Amino acid sequence: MSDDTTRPAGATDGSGPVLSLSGVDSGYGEVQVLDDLSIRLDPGEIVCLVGPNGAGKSTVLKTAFGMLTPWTGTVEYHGRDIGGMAPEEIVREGIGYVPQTDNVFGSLTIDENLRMGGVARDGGLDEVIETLYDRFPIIDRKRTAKAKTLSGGQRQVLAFARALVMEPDVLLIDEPSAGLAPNTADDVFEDVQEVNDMDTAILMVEQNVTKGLGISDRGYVLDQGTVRFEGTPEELLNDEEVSQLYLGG
Amino acid sequence: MTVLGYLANGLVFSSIIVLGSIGLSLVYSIADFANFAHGDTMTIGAYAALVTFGAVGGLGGAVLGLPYGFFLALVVGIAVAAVVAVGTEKLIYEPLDVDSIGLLITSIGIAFIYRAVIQIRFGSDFTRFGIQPLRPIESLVPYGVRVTLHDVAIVGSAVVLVGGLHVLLQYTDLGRKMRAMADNPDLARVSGIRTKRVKLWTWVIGAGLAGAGGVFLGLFNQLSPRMGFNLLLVIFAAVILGGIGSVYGAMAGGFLIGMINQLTPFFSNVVEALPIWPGWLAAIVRGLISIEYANAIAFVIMVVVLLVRPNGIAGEGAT
Amino acid sequence: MSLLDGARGSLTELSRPERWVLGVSAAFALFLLAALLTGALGPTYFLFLVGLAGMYALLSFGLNAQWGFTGLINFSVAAFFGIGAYGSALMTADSSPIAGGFNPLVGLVVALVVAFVLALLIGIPTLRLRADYLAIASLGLAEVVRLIVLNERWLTNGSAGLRGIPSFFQGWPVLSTFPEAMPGLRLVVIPGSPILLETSFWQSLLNVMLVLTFAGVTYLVLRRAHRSPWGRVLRTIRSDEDLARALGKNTYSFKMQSFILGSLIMALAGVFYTHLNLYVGPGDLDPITTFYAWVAVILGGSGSNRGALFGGIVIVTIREGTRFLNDVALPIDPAPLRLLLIGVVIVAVMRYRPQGILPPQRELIWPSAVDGGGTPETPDSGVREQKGGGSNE
Amino acid sequence: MSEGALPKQDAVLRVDDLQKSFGGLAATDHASFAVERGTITGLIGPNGAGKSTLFNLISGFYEPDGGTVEVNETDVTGMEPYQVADHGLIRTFQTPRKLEGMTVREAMLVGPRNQPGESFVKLFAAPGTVAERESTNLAEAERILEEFEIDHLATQPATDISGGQMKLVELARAMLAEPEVLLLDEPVAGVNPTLAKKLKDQIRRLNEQGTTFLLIEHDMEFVMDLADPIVVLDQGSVLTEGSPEEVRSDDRVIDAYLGGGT
Amino acid sequence: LSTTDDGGDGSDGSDGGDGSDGGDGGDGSDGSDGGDGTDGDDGSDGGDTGPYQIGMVDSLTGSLSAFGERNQRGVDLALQRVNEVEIDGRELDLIVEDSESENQGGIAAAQKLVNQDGVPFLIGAVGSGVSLAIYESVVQDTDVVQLSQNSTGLNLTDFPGLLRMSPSGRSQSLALSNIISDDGYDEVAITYVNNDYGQSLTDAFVNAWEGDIAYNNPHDQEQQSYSGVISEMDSSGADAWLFITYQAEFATMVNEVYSSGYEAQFYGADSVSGDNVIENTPEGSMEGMKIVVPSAPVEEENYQSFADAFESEYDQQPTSWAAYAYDCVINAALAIQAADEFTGSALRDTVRRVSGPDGEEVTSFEAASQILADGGGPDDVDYQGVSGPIDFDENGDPVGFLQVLEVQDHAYEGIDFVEG
Ligand SMILES: Nc1ncnc2c1ncn2[C@@H]1O[C@H](COP(=O)(O)OP(=O)(O)OP(=O)(O)O)[C@@H](O)[C@H]1O
Ligand SMILES: Nc1ncnc2c1ncn2[C@@H]1O[C@H](COP(=O)(O)OP(=O)(O)OP(=O)(O)O)[C@@H](O)[C@H]1O
Ligand SMILES: [Mg+2]
Ligand SMILES: [Mg+2]
Repeated sequence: MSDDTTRPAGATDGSGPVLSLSGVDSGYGEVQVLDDLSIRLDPGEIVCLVGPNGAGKSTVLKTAFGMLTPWTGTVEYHGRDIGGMAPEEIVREGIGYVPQTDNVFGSLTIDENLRMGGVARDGGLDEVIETLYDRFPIIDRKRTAKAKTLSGGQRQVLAFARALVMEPDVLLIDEPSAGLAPNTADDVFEDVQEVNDMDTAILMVEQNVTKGLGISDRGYVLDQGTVRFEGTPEELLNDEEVSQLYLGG
Repeated sequence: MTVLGYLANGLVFSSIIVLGSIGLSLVYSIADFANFAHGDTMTIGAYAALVTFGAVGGLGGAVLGLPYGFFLALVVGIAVAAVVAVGTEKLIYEPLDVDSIGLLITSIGIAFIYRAVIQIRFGSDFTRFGIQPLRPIESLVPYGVRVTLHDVAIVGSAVVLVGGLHVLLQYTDLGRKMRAMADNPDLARVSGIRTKRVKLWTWVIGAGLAGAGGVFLGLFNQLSPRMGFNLLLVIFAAVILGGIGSVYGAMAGGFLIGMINQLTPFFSNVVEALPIWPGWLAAIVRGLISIEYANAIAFVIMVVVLLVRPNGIAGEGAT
Repeated sequence: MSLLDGARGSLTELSRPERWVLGVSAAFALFLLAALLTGALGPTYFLFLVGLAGMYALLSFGLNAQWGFTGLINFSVAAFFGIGAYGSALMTADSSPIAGGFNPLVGLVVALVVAFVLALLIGIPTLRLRADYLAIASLGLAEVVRLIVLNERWLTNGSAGLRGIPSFFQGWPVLSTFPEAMPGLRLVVIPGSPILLETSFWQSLLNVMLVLTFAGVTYLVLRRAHRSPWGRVLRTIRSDEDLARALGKNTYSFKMQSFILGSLIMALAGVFYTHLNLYVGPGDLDPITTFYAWVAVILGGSGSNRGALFGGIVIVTIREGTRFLNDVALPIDPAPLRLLLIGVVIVAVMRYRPQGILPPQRELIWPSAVDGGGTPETPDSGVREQKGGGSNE
Repeated sequence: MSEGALPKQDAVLRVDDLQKSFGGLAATDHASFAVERGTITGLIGPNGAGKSTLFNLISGFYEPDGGTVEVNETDVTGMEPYQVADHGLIRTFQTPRKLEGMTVREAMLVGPRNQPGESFVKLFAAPGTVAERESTNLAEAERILEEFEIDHLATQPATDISGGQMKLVELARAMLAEPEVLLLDEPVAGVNPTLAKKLKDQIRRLNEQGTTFLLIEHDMEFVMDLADPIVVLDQGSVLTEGSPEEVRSDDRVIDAYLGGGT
Repeated sequence: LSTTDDGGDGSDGSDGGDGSDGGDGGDGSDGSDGGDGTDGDDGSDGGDTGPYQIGMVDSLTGSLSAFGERNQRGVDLALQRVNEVEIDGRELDLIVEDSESENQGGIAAAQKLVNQDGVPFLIGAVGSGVSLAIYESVVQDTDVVQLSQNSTGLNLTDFPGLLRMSPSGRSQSLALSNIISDDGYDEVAITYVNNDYGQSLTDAFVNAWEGDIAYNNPHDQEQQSYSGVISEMDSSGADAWLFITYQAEFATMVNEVYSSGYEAQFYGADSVSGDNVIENTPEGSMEGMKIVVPSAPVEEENYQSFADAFESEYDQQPTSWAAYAYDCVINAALAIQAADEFTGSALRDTVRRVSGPDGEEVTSFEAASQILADGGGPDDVDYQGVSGPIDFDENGDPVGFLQVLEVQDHAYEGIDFVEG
């Protein structure tokens, strides 16, 4: 998988990025989606990926999370190559992932969903879950309800909470605010920030560009599988071309 | 025979069906296909126990009319069935890139292979464990209940196994992981569940229970290379009746089907006694509710139950 | 012959696996031809096998119209097959306890009508419900039909079965006496091993013509239906019934149509079987037929008509071809060996051709409508565009 | 509750005292409102307010516990979804539906209603008509795909597209059905803002051509721009309805839904 | 590529009958009594030195595979016997095809044997239904000789062209009816396996039986439990229970009767007997049961030597199914040796005569073969089989001996003989 892993394993000195993709080609079956793509996530950052539908944003997250194996290029976590590692192992490394669709276990209760989020934890599961209930009252009210009875927005919150049970180091989130009521979306963004404040680096895909970029430290604009622009939120939002083409401005 | 007697017979038969149907249902929900080799997995368990029992013999004492050696054989039967199933999963199913119906067809091929191998090794004739059959328990005969200590052992062991499974599913993480996997395998991996491992455990449990069912079937009746296959249709009926993929449903379905199967003579007595009008209808009904239609009756009842309880008797097991 | 039909068009339009399948089929056909010419394969036996393949092809056409098109899980293929066989036999056989002696065409019509009624009866309560209802109800139906045929002697002769069945063409001008009228032929292709064509050969030839007619007509009907808007609704139901309902399709009615169509085709296979084998018994309703029909459809490729046709051929090749295993001396008991081999072949096909031998074409739009808009896509990803992001500049 | 906020002469859809509960939870709780012909009516409310449930009740997927639904003056309560669709009402789903084994444009072609080719008999009796309609439908489908900027996906498998693209296909297909009333459940959730803008124009154009819309959407910019009036749902019943401005400044709405931010 | 018309019917007009060649319009059975002339077409393989190939359709898999297995042992033994001696210096080769115990499989198997391998002699099949199916769809209009090894179904009698080695079940049913009433019972409960075999024997029994029938119901093969059936038999009140079924099913029933504590006098038709039943049922569970089986007089020398050879080979007592199959092969071999040529019509002529009542009674293939080799004709031998004297009557049924077995000390003891 990796052609040149020069960095020593376990280099966690905090200077380098926590997660980086460099020169990655990836896709589904024989269909290539990502084309020589490079992005990085530094410690403590929130990075937002934006771009048109089908640009490959979700594919970036899937490749970083081992759901897809990079065809070429490397995926590094704290300097170690994790390209091609299975997702269930990557979770144990400290990366969490919230998928865009199908992100809850419909036939399990809310409580069980959260427990499933913590299968790889060593202990302290109950405490974490309680704090999550405190933080998200919208699901606290329905602890024993089957997740398939939740409304679209409730599901989104549950999925987010599920990924937090592991207290990950890096969180990959695919469109957290999609389908959320404005006030709930605000809550989620606040939560993202809060999680980030506890030293979790976050790589997020978001179509709600104003809010998404609003809480981010940096952003990438993806189109057709490659990075078209990179910069601070201000830079991106103020760039005429970017705004016109991608941000609906 | 009294109603009680029929019920007792039904209970014994149900125990075996239940063991078969649980495994089928588990595999269905986790590995996501209807395993047509499940019946033949039962056969494997039975023959493994036969070989073991032949080798170790009685081993001294006995409980419930069964020598200790039989229990050892039972354990070996369970283990061999589990090992064969796990081996098949690793060798055949796991490398396959097909949908669930493709897996189903593959399992038909696997069933043929299992059966052929057993027939090559043991011949096609029937045989029994070398255990002396028992007379019915005297004290129960006055109530019209004619069961032997062996029957008690079958029901008892089945209860223990099913109870154990219940504990496993409800009070361990494995059970929850299995349900999560059944629900959404991709998300299960994303959550950190080692799905391959869970799947292997599922095979171990499902095939192990099937193996136990096979051993009991051999004790209850006899062993032949087609024994498990012949039971497959009934087991399928039980699983569907219980609500596909629901383990507790499969238990209930297996119980019900086993009962219905054994209660047909009783039904026909009841129908005889019913005042049905008009006469031709009575003739038809009586003609149809008779022993040669026993299997058909079981199926018809099953369909009726489904029409009344659309999700199977266990409620909303299926999704 | 039929293969060429499925894969007609220029070779270059075929995907790699399709070419592979075509190649293997051609090689197989050549092999058969060589075997026929050298006398290694008896022509009468060959025709019997072709007839059998045709029969299985019909069965898998029928199941494909239900499962492959609409996703209806029917486990009573054997019952509909049996209804066809018995329906026709009861009308035409001397030994029929109820009617008998009618022209086989009457048998054909009666068989189809009975199958129609039965399909309706089982469809009405189950097709409104979730998909597995049909599965279980049909499992039960198969057993009920089998037991009735076995036990109701006044109706079906019970376990003795029905015999004295005429050939399908009895009472037809010319064809009814064709086999006897044909001279015995002696063809010498390779000196020393002449090929004899006698009455039984001509009879088999007639049978083959019959099944080719049945299968040919069925194929043409299904092919048109499959790529029509009608077929598209069925495929929508198969994948997401709620969506079809939301778009205003009466899914119950569509499912019923597909179920009945499939059942009629299965009954047609039964009618042919009756006049091929001239004997039917309750054993012919054994669930094993259902098994093999399913295997044929899946091995052929669910949802694909040419796959179903191919599946029929594959089943016969597997089942009857393994008989030649006997010719190889082996140290172990040969009895279950064939069973073993059938198992291995099934597993191997699923391993190496997981989507079936000839999966459906990727896109099925009414042919003339797409004439302008590019040719239908072929099933393999090799021909798809390389870049997912596409070209939206 | 807010009966009579608007004149009710030409309601193409009327929901009256509709109720539906799941277990103990009243997902729809005596909800009443009407959609005037020719409007784009917005339906907003917090997550779990019962908006999608309401769609399911209207379109015949759920059987209401009480109350009635009228489409075009016909009582459609308790009808099958396809019958409701026959009365001119089509809905989309919040989570896009995937069609396996079809290409995107095939999946689109399921949309048009009453295609002659959907009759088995006509396939053989009148193949010409079938072919003709099929060609028109195909052309129309490709045109809409182009407008939605996903024409390059036309021959892709309908399952192998991105989440946002699926939403677009869902919307495009519903448009092909050419309904009188179109119920859209969060059409632009997950759709890129630039494209969402174009969709807005599409919807507006269709509306000008006579289609009435009932639109669930959480994207306030989108819905406030497009819809008038807006119905606000909370805990299964109508909290208020009115013009975007009225709704936006309603304290209860801000409290329950909009939050301080916007 | 040359095409020649073989002149069709003209060439074999000599025998005056139709239906001899190619089965024109045929009722093939006619051929059996007429001495068909030679058939020019097939003469070509007369001079071969390779083995004579004949075919057999057997139940190698499927529900009757246990019978197929028993057949197979007899077949192997018989082939050994034949090939020790050889037929005019040529070996006998038997191609065995599997019927899967089903009509469809049986027909396909026979199709292959007849139309592919071109065998003129076909042994088959086990189940009566399958035998008939094969006859009707493959054999009927051809010259091929079909000899069923195991079918006892009554309606095979209606097909004179279809020979069988096992006697019709009618004689068994009559004998059973007599035995039961001689034992002093006037009421009987019957259960039979729900197929052609069980049904037709039961029908014959019911016709012959003068007393009451308290219970008469079929049961399906290969069920896991028959407790419903036996409990109904018990509550019918009859003390004599008649079982017309197969070993596996019967053994299940016996065990269930035993462990339910029911008591009754058992009777059974041939297929319920066997070492495997004895082995797999408890001591005393069938004490006093009477079974009627077709058999050669067991004390006779040929049976003894057969039984010895069988025991040394397979370490168990032969079953009647092994004996039938054994006799089928021997009979076929003799028919081949006696015939002028290796064609169906020639064999059809000799097959009955080599074991028919005319001629010298011999009890082994070797002895019979010797007579033929010494210039004897088919009528000079009367092969006495190990399953009976093998004299086919005009319906193709053998005139069999029946032996009455009684279970004593959990073993079968012959107590009587009945002429079929
Ligand atoms: N399972 C799949 N198989 C094949 N191609 C796929 C698959 N999923 C997505 N694609 C293709 O890959 C490309 C990128 O998809 P991806 O899901 O990464 O887009 P995205 O940027 O997340 O878009 P969106 O904002 O719509 O979610 C798309 O063109 C899509 O057609
Ligand atoms: N099938 C069901 N069974 C049980 N409860 C349900 C079911 N469907 C919906 N609910 C409940 O009904 C309430 C309303 O759900 P609905 O999906 O209508 O909300 P919504 O307004 O569409 O929310 P969102 O904006 O998040 O999609 C929720 O609390 C949900 O949990
Ligand atoms: Mg995405
Ligand atoms: Mg919703």
